[in-house]
Amino acid sequence: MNTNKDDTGNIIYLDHAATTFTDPKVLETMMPYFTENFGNPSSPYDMANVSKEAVDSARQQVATAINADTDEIYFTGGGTESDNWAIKGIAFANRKKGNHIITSSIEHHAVLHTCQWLEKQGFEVTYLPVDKYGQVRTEDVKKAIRDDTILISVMLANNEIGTIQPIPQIGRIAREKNIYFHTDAVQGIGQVPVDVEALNVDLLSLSSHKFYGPKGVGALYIKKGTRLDNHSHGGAQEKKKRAGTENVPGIVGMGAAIEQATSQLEEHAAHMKKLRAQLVEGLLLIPATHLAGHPEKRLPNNVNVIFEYIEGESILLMLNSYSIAASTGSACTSASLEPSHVLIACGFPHEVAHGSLRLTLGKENTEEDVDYLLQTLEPIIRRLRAMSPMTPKEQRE
Amino acid sequence: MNTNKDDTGNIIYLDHAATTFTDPKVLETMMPYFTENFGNPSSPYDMANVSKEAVDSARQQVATAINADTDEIYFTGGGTESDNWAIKGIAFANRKKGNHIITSSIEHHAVLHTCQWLEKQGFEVTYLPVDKYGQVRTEDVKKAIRDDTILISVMLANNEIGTIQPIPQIGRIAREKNIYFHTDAVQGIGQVPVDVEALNVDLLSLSSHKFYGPKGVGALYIKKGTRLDNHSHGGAQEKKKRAGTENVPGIVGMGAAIEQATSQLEEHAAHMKKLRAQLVEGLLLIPATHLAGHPEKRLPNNVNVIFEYIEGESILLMLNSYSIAASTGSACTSASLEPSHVLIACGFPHEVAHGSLRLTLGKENTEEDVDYLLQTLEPIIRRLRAMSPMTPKEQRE
Amino acid sequence: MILMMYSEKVMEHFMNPHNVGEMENPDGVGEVGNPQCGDIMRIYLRIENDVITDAKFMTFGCGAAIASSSMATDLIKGKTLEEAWEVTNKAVAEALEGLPPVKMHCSVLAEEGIHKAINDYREKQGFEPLKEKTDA
Ligand SMILES: Cc1ncc(COP(=O)(O)O)c(C=O)c1O
Ligand SMILES: Cc1ncc(COP(=O)(O)O)c(C=O)c1O
Ligand code: FES
Ligand code: FES
Repeated sequence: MNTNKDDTGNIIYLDHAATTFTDPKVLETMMPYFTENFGNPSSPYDMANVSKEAVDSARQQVATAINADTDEIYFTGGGTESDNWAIKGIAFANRKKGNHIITSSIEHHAVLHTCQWLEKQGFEVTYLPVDKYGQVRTEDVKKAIRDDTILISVMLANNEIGTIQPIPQIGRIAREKNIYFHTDAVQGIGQVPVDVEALNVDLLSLSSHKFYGPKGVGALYIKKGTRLDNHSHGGAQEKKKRAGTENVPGIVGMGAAIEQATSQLEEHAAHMKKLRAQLVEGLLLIPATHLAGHPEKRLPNNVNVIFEYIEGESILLMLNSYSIAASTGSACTSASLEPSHVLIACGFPHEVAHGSLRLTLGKENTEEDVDYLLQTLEPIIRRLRAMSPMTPKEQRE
Repeated sequence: MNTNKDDTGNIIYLDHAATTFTDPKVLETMMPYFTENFGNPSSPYDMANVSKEAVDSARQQVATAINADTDEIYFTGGGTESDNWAIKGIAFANRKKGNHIITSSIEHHAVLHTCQWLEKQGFEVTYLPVDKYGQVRTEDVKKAIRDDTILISVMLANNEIGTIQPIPQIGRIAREKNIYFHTDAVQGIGQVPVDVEALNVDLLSLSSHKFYGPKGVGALYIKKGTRLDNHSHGGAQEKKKRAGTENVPGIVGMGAAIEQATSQLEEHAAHMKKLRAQLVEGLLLIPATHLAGHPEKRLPNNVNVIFEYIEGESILLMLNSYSIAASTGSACTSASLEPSHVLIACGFPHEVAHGSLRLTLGKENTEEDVDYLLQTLEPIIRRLRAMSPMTPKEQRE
Repeated sequence: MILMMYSEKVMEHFMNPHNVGEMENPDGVGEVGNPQCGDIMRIYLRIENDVITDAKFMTFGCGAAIASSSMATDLIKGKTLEEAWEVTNKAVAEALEGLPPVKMHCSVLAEEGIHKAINDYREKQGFEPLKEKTDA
């Protein structure tokens, strides 16, 4: 492997949508719960009460961050589990009412593959199309609703292209029709305001490691009165709704992280938007380059560009050799056969979708990082295009 | 809150079956993966390879510990998830073959409640009885098998009474009949040898926080060729079998912990058995006291005694005020209506089961701890019995 | 988790309960609860001129049950039978500075035990037993 680091030996990390580092301050709050206050929150002695109180206070922090009641927050093992629980939980508990689910074609696989599994169990699923910016149209939602629709699940913001969906509007439709509404807010939290009341949602998924919290912990907001089955059955933890000994340090870290992320939201978003503007401006100077996703209604930290004629893995490989970490929707990276289902749903042809590059900014990034990326990337694109039989002559210099 | 600590202010922790502290050496191995090597193992750049390699090497550690192949180990969010996955995974994937499951009546709730949920989905479940020591009889297993039996799930060692089940024998029966066999080894690992070959199992559940690893991470051993559905659908992690961004620090910690636990197994078990003998001897000097579980075939660190005429919560409450942490099978602690299903299955009458006290030893416990417990407990039992209308006159001093 | 929910007062009465023990030749005895559920409470009363001059208890149960027995017997001592009848489980719980919701039934036992003991006395005296109010 090539580890031709930049002068300082630092890595320029531009893949915050994949995961973030655990903030050192967050990590500090977790430390006492590994070796000292390690009691099982369910245990009936003082020592364990420290753990229980820590979990409760993290629950309060999460609730406050999304304007929910404390007892509407349930901790899970991550965003994937939250999505699986929300969707299967509603499906199995409301099967008598109906077996139709509506979702979008650009959801995260945690939603899509869950829906596909439910199809094997006899449920019917409508996958809504999106416009070229990756937005679901509310009319499409309305049209898809049937008498037996029990759940609508549409993500708050897309993980690849950053497009923000009209969640409050879809929520209003769902509420009128008395259909449960779930949103995957894994990418949204910490980037845009997330208020369960304003969003009109019944269920909302979160994942700690996307906002400088630890990996392996997430949460599901469940509006009071929502009927859903458990995903993991067992002990009486989480008011008997989510079994398993609580990951106390992880939960404490998630609480601290979400408090920090939401209290710094405006300042953070402003920082991200500034860097994003710099980034997009520089990238679009490169010819035959397109911005994927919505021009304005997108996450402040997300940039997704498509370079025609070339393939994403080779871009990443070269960036890596200059110590830049980024992501692509190309199938070649993931060993799957298909390029990003999101870019395809937005209408990009397969060969174009292969040339995508996702750059997702984080709080530690600077203007210098963006400059370094732009300086490094431009010649990479040129080199790869010079090699590609797809590149038109005049673009090959 | 009463915190009438002992002279040193230390807590005597005798509840290791509930959870253990994370060993400081284990915690040390985890630390670099929070803030530095924080990359998402699925990401295609050098920085993330460090995470990927760390996960792979932890997988190797778990595989070695239980004599499995590395690619038969899948990381999960804990023992509960492993149990849920094993059971529902087999059930849904093999429904065409049959819909009958056999388990025991003394399983952990992660197994029992999962089976009960499957009953609601149309599966049929046989809950095998146990003898007075809490052992499943292999003849009962044989008798319960039907043509449509697709899974047998019997735990390796019980979490309340420590009784060890005849897993290799049950495994042989299952294999002869071509039925998948799962064992919940959450309590066994680190206490007794666990070898998937010798045990004849197809699936085996583990939970890291029971052997001085971190909470919120576990593993499922899945024998090659086993057909099971996913529990959490989504990304392509864990060879597409268990979706969700890997809890890298947790997984690293679990690997380090299992390596330590299994390499120190003999020495640890000897230490536990010595303390256990001291404990049992002292406890049985108290009149009208019974040892629950098997006299020999039990976990080296488990003691479960029943004190007639009194109730467990009040024992724990008094122990707590002397800084001793322990557990009970009384319904009064858990706010459930029923005392321990395990003690009831062993044939203890309800009112007797209420008087149970579980003491589970750990590596940091000493002979002095046991002495302190015995000295403290004896007068507590006397005081509570003096108050109880159930105590026969002659036992009231 | 239950421990944290116990008030100082509950712990005080649990660790050092008042009025523990059997009473020789009580004027009224009431036993309530069910050992299967893990609780039995027996209340003894000494009664002179319709006034409770002494009360004792024997309890098999959790911390809340023992503390409730202790507090309830404290509360009724010196009261007339009529006054003692009005000592509700809520009064016992309040005197204990609150009980966790899941433990309220333990204080109900105390109320019922007192009622049973009073009725035991009434019946021995040839009076009709008083009726339980059904709002506990
Ligand atoms: C036998 C057994 N199985 C499963 C579990 C569940 O493990 P966890 O709480 O880590 O999910 C436990 C522990 O609580 C256990 O003792
Ligand atoms: C939109 C979205 N949903 C769900 C997930 C799954 O979260 P996790 O990997 O933490 O389980 C992710 C991240 O991978 C995501 O971006
Ligand atoms: S060109 Fe090699 S995997 Fe796509
Ligand atoms: S006596 Fe069982 S809860 Fe109080």
